[in-house]
Amino acid sequence: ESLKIGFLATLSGPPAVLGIQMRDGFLLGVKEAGGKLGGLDTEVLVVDDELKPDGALTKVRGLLERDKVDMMAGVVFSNVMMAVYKPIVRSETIFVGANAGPSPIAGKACSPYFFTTSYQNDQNHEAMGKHAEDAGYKRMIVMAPNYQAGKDSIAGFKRHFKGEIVDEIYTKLGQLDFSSELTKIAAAKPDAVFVFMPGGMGVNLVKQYAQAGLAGNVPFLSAFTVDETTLPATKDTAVGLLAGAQWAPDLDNAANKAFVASFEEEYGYAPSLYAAQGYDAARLIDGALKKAGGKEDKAALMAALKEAPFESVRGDFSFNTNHFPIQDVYVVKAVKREDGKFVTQTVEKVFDDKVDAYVGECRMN
Amino acid sequence: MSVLLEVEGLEASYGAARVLFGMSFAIDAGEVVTLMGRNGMGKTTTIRAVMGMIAADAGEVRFEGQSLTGAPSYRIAQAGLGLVPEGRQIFPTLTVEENLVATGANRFGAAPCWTLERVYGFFPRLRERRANMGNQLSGGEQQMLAIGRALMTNPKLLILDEATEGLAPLIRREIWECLARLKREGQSILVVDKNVDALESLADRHVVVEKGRVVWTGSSAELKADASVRERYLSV
Amino acid sequence: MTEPILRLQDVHKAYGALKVTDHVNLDVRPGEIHAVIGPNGAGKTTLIGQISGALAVDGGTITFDGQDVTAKPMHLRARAGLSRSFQITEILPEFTARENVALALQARQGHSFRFIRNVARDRALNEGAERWLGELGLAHRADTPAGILSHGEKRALELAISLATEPKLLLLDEPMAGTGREETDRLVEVLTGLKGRYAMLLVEHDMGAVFALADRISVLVYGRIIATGTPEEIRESAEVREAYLGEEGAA
Amino acid sequence: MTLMTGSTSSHRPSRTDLAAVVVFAAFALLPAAAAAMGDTFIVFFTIRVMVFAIAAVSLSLILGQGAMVSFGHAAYLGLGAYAVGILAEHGIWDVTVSLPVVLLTCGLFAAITGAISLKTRGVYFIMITLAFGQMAYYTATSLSAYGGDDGLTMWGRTEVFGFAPLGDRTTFYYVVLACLLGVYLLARMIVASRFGRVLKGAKQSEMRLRAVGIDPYPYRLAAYVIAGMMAGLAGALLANAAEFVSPAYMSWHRSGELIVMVVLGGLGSLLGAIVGAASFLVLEELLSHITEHWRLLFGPFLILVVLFGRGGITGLLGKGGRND
Amino acid sequence: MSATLLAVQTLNGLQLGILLFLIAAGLTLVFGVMDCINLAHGVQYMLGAYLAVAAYALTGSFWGALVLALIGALGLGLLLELLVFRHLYDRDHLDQVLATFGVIMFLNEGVKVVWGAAPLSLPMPDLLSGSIVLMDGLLYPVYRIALIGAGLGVALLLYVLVSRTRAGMLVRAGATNPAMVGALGVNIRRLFMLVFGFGTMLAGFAGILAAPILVVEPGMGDNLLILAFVVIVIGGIGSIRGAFLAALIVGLVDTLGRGFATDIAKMVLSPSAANDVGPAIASMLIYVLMAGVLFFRPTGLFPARSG
Ligand SMILES: Nc1ncnc2c1ncn2[C@@H]1O[C@H](COP(=O)(O)OP(=O)(O)OP(=O)(O)O)[C@@H](O)[C@H]1O
Ligand SMILES: Nc1ncnc2c1ncn2[C@@H]1O[C@H](COP(=O)(O)OP(=O)(O)OP(=O)(O)O)[C@@H](O)[C@H]1O
Ligand SMILES: [Mg+2]
Ligand SMILES: [Mg+2]
Repeated sequence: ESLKIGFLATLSGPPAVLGIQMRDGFLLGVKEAGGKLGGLDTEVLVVDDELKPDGALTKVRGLLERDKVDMMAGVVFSNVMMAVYKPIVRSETIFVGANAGPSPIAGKACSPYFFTTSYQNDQNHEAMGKHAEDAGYKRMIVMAPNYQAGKDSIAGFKRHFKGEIVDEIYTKLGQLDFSSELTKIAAAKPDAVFVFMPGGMGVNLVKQYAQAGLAGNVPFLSAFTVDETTLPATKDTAVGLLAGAQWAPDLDNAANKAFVASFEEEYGYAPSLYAAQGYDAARLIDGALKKAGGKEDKAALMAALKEAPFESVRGDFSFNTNHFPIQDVYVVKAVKREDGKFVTQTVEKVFDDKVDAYVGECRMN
Repeated sequence: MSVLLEVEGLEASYGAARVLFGMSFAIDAGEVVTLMGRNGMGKTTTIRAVMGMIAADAGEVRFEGQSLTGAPSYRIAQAGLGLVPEGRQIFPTLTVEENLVATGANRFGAAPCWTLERVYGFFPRLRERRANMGNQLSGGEQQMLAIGRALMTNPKLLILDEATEGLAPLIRREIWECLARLKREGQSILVVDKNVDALESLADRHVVVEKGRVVWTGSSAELKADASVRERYLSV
Repeated sequence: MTEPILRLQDVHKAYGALKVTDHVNLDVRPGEIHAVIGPNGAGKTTLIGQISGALAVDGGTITFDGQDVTAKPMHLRARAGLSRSFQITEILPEFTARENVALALQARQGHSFRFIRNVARDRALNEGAERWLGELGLAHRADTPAGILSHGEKRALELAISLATEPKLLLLDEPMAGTGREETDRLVEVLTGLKGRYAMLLVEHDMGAVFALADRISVLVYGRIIATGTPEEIRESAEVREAYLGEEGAA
Repeated sequence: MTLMTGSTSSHRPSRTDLAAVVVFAAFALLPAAAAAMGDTFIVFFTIRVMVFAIAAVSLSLILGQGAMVSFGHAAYLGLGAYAVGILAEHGIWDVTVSLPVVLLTCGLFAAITGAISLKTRGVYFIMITLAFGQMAYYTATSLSAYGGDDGLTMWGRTEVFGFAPLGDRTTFYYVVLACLLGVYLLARMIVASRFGRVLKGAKQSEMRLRAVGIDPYPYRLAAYVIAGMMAGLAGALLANAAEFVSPAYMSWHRSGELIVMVVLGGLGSLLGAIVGAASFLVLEELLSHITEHWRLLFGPFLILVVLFGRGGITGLLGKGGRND
Repeated sequence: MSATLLAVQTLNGLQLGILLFLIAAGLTLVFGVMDCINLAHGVQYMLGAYLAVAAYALTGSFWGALVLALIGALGLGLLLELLVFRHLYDRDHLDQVLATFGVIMFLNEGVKVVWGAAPLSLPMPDLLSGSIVLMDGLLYPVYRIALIGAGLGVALLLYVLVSRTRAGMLVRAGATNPAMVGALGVNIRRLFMLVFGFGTMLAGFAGILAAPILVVEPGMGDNLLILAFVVIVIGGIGSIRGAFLAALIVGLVDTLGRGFATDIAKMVLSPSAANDVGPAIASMLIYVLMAGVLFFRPTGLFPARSG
């Protein structure tokens, strides 16, 4: 008996690094299981979605109909997730997400076939909102690219931050130069800023933030901006900046220590939360298959998945009724490790067993 | 007198359509030769093939004894051929003055060499319009510019393809006079022009082309005398 | 006296300090061939451009067929019966010679918002086109893409297109330039044949053709008309000789 | 350059006619063949190919015939898709409403942007159409009510009087094929008509057209609007095929790909546009199965097509036939 | 909106403009003057940055990296010219689009294969890493001043090269009629090759200079390519002066739009609507600008080439 998994990830264009991390994490999980998840010979068909929703959909159809995969996994971006979600769950194929967690899927449109080892999109932003509130910041500027995830992030941040938002800045997607925004920040002198600037935008912003002399003066809170995918480029300029994350390489549990060590050994670079999520996805599938005794009984497998029978690299991990994780969320900080690599490090735990905001809308139990 | 340009058995085509079927003629140093023939007979094509602007299928082109067959056209021009092309082909995005100096050269140290001043002296109209873009010139002005541009390369052999098209009678006459003067200075010239009468007094020899072949060659006197050639090939 | 078909009053235009047409007054009578001659750069092509509508005038009025067309765009003037040929050949190089002329015929028939019938099979257009090509000695070239015709043939095609619009007034900008002896003779013959049918404004440096064809000649020098008259009068004028003709007029 | 389909005066079926019959016969037979092989995916995939072929034909109509290189053509794809998707979001599924709305929206957008863009030529035209495409794109991304950048999922397909024939894949397939055939034939007819001759003439010399009494502007604009509506139809079909609508349909990358499809197939040939769209998508699909770095192969392939095949793929295939 | 803020934003805009010009400069030469639609300009810019990162790893010095990467970019340009571009000059613009699209695909992927997908960076040279106080709480990096200097230098160099030298004349002439230039005794192929190589070097130069302030990642040139075209088209194809001014205008409009669009929208709309509309407008502002300019001046601000 064998197992075929279709793994969809963005592997081209500037955000390819996220997809590559996620894929590498997943493949590491498969490899550690000796190439046999749940004891089944596992074949992973990795497919590049090119960040084109309609193209991704075609590829998913191919995986479902032609390659007849048993399961689907992966997906970095929400817009791709939304495009492929319907055909996957309609075909009653189990999907184990490893990053994107858009709110409709957590809420109204939730499905018994969908599981994710990452988070609901808002979570890490919420953590920073809470952190800002706890830190006593009264006036803040928030900044995100002008697209749906950006707006969601700011909504998430505001959920727990009750102080004044002096300015909400929406930048262009893929923006290069932030001098205009930095000037605004310098002029408004907020207590702190919160930004969501994934990928290259984050690199540009972090560098320019430091160059404009703001780094030491206005605390920099972020999500998906300062992590192991961008630190190789920002290096020292990012050290000390804060981010919200549900995982960091230094989380103190055995599974994580083993993961980080073997990941760096295998690929030669530091894993980010994308890699951790990918890895957990493979481990989750492994655990559930073992528990259900194979892939044949789908109902049993789904029931098994729901129980999250695996050691997450996050330690404390369980599924909510909408199949999104209930997990702890931290504030992490960028640091330079002794070996010269730049990584994130936990500073404090903001939420214990955080539940996402949309689970109430999901009519599944 | 030494042979300057020799064309032997030149064949050329556009795509599948053969246009030249073994053109052969020669020009001696200091000679003025014309290519004559009706529209579409291959005069321009001959010139293009000699200049290396289209590839010849067969045949030889020699200049001062050196073979130029297959050479790129800049080499051929550098060997001393200066072209006034059909249809002017001045550079539209260059000013008049730039058109003249851009490709200007005096490769052989010609004694009374053509300079900007001399060209302007010859075509005062160009001096007036020196700062205008090439495509802002009138048709005749463009023609003057094309001639001036070729002269500025100080060639050993000047090739004029319909160089007086669209020029006013006065200017046209001045050009004939100028060519005569150049000839006296020893300049070799190959002319294509429909003004057979003017050419008869200017040129030493005439080459009549029909359907891509040379059908008649001879001196001006012979041409004048041979009414049948004039009638058959030139409809004069 | 009959009303002129074309009348220019005070037409002028300048590029910076250069007065290309300087208060030109000129008329063309029905059926007449009126030649405009003058040195290079005198403004003849500019004048044709202004009459045809390709260039705007700085001032003055152009009256065509009783209507003030000064402000009308080029295509409307063409539709009203003003057709021009170009000094620098302006043909459609990818079209065959036949298609070039057929398009002119199609334009003459009126609007072309017709999506249904295959125009290549339109007998009326094709035959009409071939007739004009025949008149100009291009019948054997009907299927040749215009772009690869020889220079002289292109010039003839240029004229065929203009003629095919069957205008009331034909503006000819150096139709003989670049054509060989034989073709020039043929053109003179064709134009002579059309004389009386169309009025023509002829710009030409080939004095043989001008004197053979023109009923009246105007001489344009530096944008100004310095003389208008019959061929004989012009030939006699010392001023014209000095400015333009040189010996040739006398010949 | 080829001298245009349909400009020959012979009544015999030309090479183009034969090729068209072959191409469409292949499309028509494909579902049966797929069923025989038990491959249902290829039917779905080919639907996508045909949808893009419609868009490519529409672009080819203005680009190949009229030299109007629209770098914003994907906007119509998106506009058509959004028209269907937004109507669906409000519970309106019927084709009798959605099709007219699609055509009207795209026609209107084309008329307005075309009226402005057609004042320019060449690269300026390319860039001004890009500008309008980008405006449409950014507008779509900021439509928070309809999912913004995340897109809009359609929980169904367009219906005809309450029936949902598109739910059946084979039916959907033939509907798309019929649309493609219709668009192709329409475009061919336009190209061969008097209108088409004006369009092709205007590409070569506007001055010449004006001089014989034709103002190219309204013809260009009409062609631009027709092409926009055709692409809108493709967009509506795309929305139905994906059951999802996203601003990504309108991004400039997509417009660029459409241009590449048309040029790859062979400029000036409508059938070439279909061939180009198909080869582009099929090659992408095949090569990406060979290696993750399939672009290392695809890039040089495109270069080689340009260097060795004047006139794109159809030029390569039809060498000697039509190309000299 | 205080006056200082406006002044600082204006400066930011001008500086972004100069950066844009720097990026567009190579393209002005190859596309504007030589008339070859070079979509690969963006990847040439990217390669400049990557070469610099690689060279920095070798030499450990920014200046060493600059020199090596420039040489590398030139070599790359000459190679590309030899393999691809020289066959494209006399081809239809759309053939150029297709072929250079292929070049983009190949090089973007190639970079990923060689250097990986993760973003990289190039440290700022120590000499230029200081900053000056621009406004209370805001520093202005000396490096950006150096960038402005480099932009002005390139602008001047290009202007002189194109409109004052014989090579410039020949390139302009060759763009419209290469056969004729050849027939007048100039080896236009070699000239084009050199100019193309120089254009690639300029693209690489921009990439190298941008690397310390912007991210170095695969595909980093794609969006910039579009911006570069926007700049050139607004300026008028072929005009260096036009490109320079257009770059400044685009930089200014973009920066001020980002700086003030939402605030202005808030004057007429509710804050949440303004947050929807403002950023959308700011994003499309340069396209609105381009459409507007072309509507009133269909060949750009300073049309240099007609016909
Ligand atoms: N680019 C081309 N492609 C195909 N055929 C061409 C091309 N140029 C010229 N021809 C053909 O080659 C033949 C010879 O043309 P060529 O221009 O040499 O004639 P010519 O003697 O110079 O005539 P003219 O006096 O009209 O200038 C003509 O039949 C012409 O149609
Ligand atoms: N766009 C322009 N800008 C500046 N000057 C121009 C422009 N167009 C034409 N000219 C100038 O206007 C003058 C008249 O040009 P025009 O073409 O009317 O002359 P022409 O009488 O037809 O001459 P030819 O007999 O040589 O054809 C010329 O000196 C020309 O240089
Ligand atoms: Mg000739
Ligand atoms: Mg003239």
